[in-house]
Amino acid sequence: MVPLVILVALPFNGLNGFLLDLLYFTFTYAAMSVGWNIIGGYTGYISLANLGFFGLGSYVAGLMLTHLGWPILLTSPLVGLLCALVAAAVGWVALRTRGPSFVIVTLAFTFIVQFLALNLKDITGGSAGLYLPLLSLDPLLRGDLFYYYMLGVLVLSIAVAIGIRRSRFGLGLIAIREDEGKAEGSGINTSLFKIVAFMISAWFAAVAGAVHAQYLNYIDPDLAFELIIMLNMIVMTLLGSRGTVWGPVLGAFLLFPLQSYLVYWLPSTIAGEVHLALLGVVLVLVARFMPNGLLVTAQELISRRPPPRLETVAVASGEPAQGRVRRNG
Amino acid sequence: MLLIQGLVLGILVGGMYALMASGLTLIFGVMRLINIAHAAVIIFASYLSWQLFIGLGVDPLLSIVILVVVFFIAGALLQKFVLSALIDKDLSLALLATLGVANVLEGSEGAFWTSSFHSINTGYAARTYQFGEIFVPEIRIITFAASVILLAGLYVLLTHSNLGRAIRATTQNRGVAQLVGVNVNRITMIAFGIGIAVAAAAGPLMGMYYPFYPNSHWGWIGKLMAIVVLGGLGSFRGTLLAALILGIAEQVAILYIPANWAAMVFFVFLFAVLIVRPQGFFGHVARESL
Amino acid sequence: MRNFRFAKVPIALTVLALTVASCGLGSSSGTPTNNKDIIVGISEPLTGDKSDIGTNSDNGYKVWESVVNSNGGINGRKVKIIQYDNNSLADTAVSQYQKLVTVDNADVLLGPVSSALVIPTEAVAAQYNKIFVEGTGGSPQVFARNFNNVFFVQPATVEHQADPLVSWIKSLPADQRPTVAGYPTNDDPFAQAVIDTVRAAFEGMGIKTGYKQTYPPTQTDFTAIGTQMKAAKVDILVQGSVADQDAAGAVKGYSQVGFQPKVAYFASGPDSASTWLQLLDKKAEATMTSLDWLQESTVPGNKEFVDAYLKLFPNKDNVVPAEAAEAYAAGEVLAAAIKATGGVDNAKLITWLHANKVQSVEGNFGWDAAGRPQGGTFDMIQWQSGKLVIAWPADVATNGTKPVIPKPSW
Amino acid sequence: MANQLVEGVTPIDEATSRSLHVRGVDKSFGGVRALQGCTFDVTARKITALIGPNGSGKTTAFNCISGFYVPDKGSVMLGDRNISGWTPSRIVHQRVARTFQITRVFKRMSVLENMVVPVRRTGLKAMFWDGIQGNERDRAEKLLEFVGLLRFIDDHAGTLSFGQQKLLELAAALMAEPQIMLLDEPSGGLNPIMIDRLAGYIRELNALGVTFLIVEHNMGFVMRLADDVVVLHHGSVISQGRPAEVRADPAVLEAYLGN
Repeated sequence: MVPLVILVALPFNGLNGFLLDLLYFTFTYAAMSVGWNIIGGYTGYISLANLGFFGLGSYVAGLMLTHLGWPILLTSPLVGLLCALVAAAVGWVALRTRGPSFVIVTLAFTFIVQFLALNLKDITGGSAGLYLPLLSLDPLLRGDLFYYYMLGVLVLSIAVAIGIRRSRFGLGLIAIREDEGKAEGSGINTSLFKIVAFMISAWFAAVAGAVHAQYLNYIDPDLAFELIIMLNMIVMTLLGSRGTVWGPVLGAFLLFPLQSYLVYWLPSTIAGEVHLALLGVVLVLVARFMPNGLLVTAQELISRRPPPRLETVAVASGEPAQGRVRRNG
Repeated sequence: MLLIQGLVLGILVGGMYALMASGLTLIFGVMRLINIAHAAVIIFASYLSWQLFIGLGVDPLLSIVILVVVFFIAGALLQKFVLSALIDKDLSLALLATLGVANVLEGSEGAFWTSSFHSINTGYAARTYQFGEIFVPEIRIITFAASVILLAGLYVLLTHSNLGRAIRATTQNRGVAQLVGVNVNRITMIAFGIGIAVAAAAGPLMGMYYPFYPNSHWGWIGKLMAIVVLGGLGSFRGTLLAALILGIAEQVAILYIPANWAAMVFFVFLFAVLIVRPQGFFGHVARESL
Repeated sequence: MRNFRFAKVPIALTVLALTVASCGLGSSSGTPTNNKDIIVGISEPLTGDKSDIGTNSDNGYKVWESVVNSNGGINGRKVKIIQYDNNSLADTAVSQYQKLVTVDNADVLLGPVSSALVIPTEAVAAQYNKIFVEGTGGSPQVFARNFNNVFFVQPATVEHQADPLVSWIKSLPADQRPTVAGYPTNDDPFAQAVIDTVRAAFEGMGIKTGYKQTYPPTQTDFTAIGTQMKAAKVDILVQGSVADQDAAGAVKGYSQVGFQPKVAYFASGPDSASTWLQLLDKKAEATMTSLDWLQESTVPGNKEFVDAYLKLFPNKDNVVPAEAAEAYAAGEVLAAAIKATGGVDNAKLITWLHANKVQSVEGNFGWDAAGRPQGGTFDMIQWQSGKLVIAWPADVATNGTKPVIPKPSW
Repeated sequence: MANQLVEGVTPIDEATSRSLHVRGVDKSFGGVRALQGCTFDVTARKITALIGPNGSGKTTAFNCISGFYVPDKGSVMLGDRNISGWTPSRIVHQRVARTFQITRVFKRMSVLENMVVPVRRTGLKAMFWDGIQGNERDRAEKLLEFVGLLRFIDDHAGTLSFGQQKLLELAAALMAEPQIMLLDEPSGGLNPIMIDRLAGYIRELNALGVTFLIVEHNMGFVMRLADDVVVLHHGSVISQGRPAEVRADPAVLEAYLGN
């Protein structure tokens, strides 16, 4: 709870617009990473579609605003829901079969949504993009608004992640990650579980996208589907610790500020490219040398316990833990 | 007439698609890994070939030889020191690693060569042959021929050499291959190297054909994935056929629907295949691992 | 809930670290302003897919800064540019303008290149009521939201770029006039705008539209498009290209399939002097486009600018990119306003610019309420025997040359 | 007194128990025909053994019953319900549990978690509330005690010995309160003492009304345990009956010696 209190309090001791921004982005990424983690971490299916849902969310929300005049900050949960339904359809295609087709379909899905955004000119404005009416607010107030909104979404995402982690649903997802055939054979409706996980994951991406659209007052096919967004979600989750509740949050809070300062530290003519390459390097290194991520690795170091499991089981007394250490060697 | 023109161009471009995709198939075959960095490798090779041409005046077709060797080694090393460890642990980690590699390549291309278009313009092969109404650019014939030759070489390697047999055995069944005394890990490393080398070979050809820029690989990987899925993941013959089909489909489509919709052809096929027949049109019945 | 307990620590630490660090940076990085300097905030795409034009434009701003300061600044106050690279990413650009205003306390803002980056960032400036002068974002959407703080420094908005082409075709005797036009257009707001106006005008003059398609920005293979236009008997090509690459790619594709129009106009491409020739060599002959600015132009201040540019950024064929001129002009306009209002009160600057014309290297013109330039025109240029010449309107044409028609085969 | 035998397993009452009927099932992979017109019965509350030489299609039949394969032809009846083509999970929900030939446990999950995964539960609250509810931990503990693994309850399943993992798989399967248990090579890789224990458990469970179908190589084990024996050869049933009868059947001898 400590961090939450700090974050709620922060804007009051005079954060300037830029820092509000920075934190707003950090929250956005954290929430999306937590969402990605549900399909990518708990269930172990690498989804490249969350970027697609981010963009889809932007457009759906943007169109609702421009055509129906529904304010995005109110509709975003609904937008998330719509995108979750799309996710169900995509999941049905991609998740019926086990294995590699999922990653392909999810990537293709992202391309397709972007493609449609670009080519359905009459609806989306094509490459010219969609420009939204501004929220007429004092800049700082506006900053606060987005700050707290996204903070709320982040808190929600974490709550959901904890809930799932504790629930039988989460148990099933982890079972799927560990051994899908066995899980199915143990009476878990794997297709259904996977699709639901995918939908939840998509919901957060879409909401983030929707809010982002209002934040920029503008959507176009390039910035709604910036591949670096997807890369960030994944790297943050992996770095923090895949499959844990707090890993993605940690990852986001470390990586995002770091990235945005990188631009101000490095000689600007290369910063951008280096930025991308560095993310790639981090991804490779983490995957290769610290696949468990910071959080779990730290926990192992501190407690010499194996990776965290279902909280409800964590009531384990110290004794067997000792025994386990011996057995592990 | 228009249709025939489209067919001709389609076949010519399809040959190159086949070369670009075959490496991806090979890698998937032996490692069950989707190499997301595959197109990025191709583009990277294009850049190097461009650099060699501009800097040292090395003919792009000649540079293929150099690149193949270099990339084979690089690929093998990557597999040995990064991927192999992950394959056993958790395939999805390997997948993410390739995603990382893709971005490293994209980023460094941007840093070295800026992110503007590049294209390899050899002085020669600017001519265009005309057969009645049909126009056939010389450059395309050259790239097509080169692709076919390289593919033929790869095919012979896979079918008529011990290495090839070992690779095919590993592709069909790792366990059994191991039992019959194939050094699976070494074969995997080599096969991955070959896959990357093939991508490298495609690079210069792609660069003579199309302009390229650092993040153009995203567009390509989408196309390539559509091809390998249509061809039935891991099936070499299937990939060749699928590449031709999609190449023609694309070129013909451009003639009849707006150019900006033609790119959709690939994804339509992709989804159609996955819905109708998840194992691909030419893939053997995938037996679910229990 | 072991996870949770464990996680608290790192999270709390991160948050604290983050806030401390950023607050630290927040205050410190606000560059030391002895408040005599005029702080000008700019975010440019120096990396990413807009890096080329971004760098050109950025150099233009640098030239302006040095020229102004070497002339003793504006009203005796030196100009100090704070500039960041936004990696061609809109949200980075947005947060950088936020930073420029809230952390670096920039007095005034100059815009980034490309409409795609101007559209999201102009809104930030508008929220803070900061003046926002930009030289390269001219697509209709830039002005669609009627921000009064935006000023686009080119002789006309893009949709009027090809007006000289239209007037030239009008001037031709009926028998020489092309009859069927082809409009392949890059999927880009700027290119679309140019093409739409031309097409409207041509159809008005009874020139049939034989081909009209948008191609994706990633389009690299133009043979199919060429084949179609050939089949449609197109004899005047008006291509909505966005850069020398897609324009040159198109020319190659067309020549490969033997598509040979009488007139070949490109929204962009032939203007990029040396590269265009490198890419196309003989094929470049008689290709045309329009320019808002030409290196040789004789408008007041242009020579000073060109010399200063080549001094700061010498290059082997002494080329000054148009984006640099556009940026420089934006600087000139801003300076004029500051000089006139005697300060950096943004409200005053904005009202003054709405009321006055300003002479810059881009020409002498003013702005309407939404920031559209008023009262300037483009020139049409053409490659003639390996040289780039102003071919139309006749009164400004380089020593009386006329546009070449029909275009020799490529 | 029966339920004293195995705590955590509620005796299955006569009326509800159903038999399995495999009816003319064909299954082939590519060209290979693994099953042809395979037909046999698994009588309720009995222990049926499925034997046959290697590659005679035992495991294929097993997978057709448990839903991992969809039969090309023929049907699998549970009582009077045709379950062929159902997903494995759906079949498990019909209280038909299985184990795997190569023992499979969720190695990176705790023994307790392994136990609760197969629990039959439906409804949103059940899904999205605590992973372990009501008496589940209690039942799990009883069953773990039954197979003598209680002291490992919080360990990673991966840290158990091979034999222990087999027992865990059995105990976990029991959490689904199965009426019918399909065991694939239960004695495989176990030492004689373990095998005896296993036989004991199976008898006790059978005494509670649990029906068994056991694929087995170990003849001694089978003949000791089974009420009924089904012999597969080249994917078809060549003999079915009491152990004694089957042992005497020349066709069976021929099949085994033939190979």
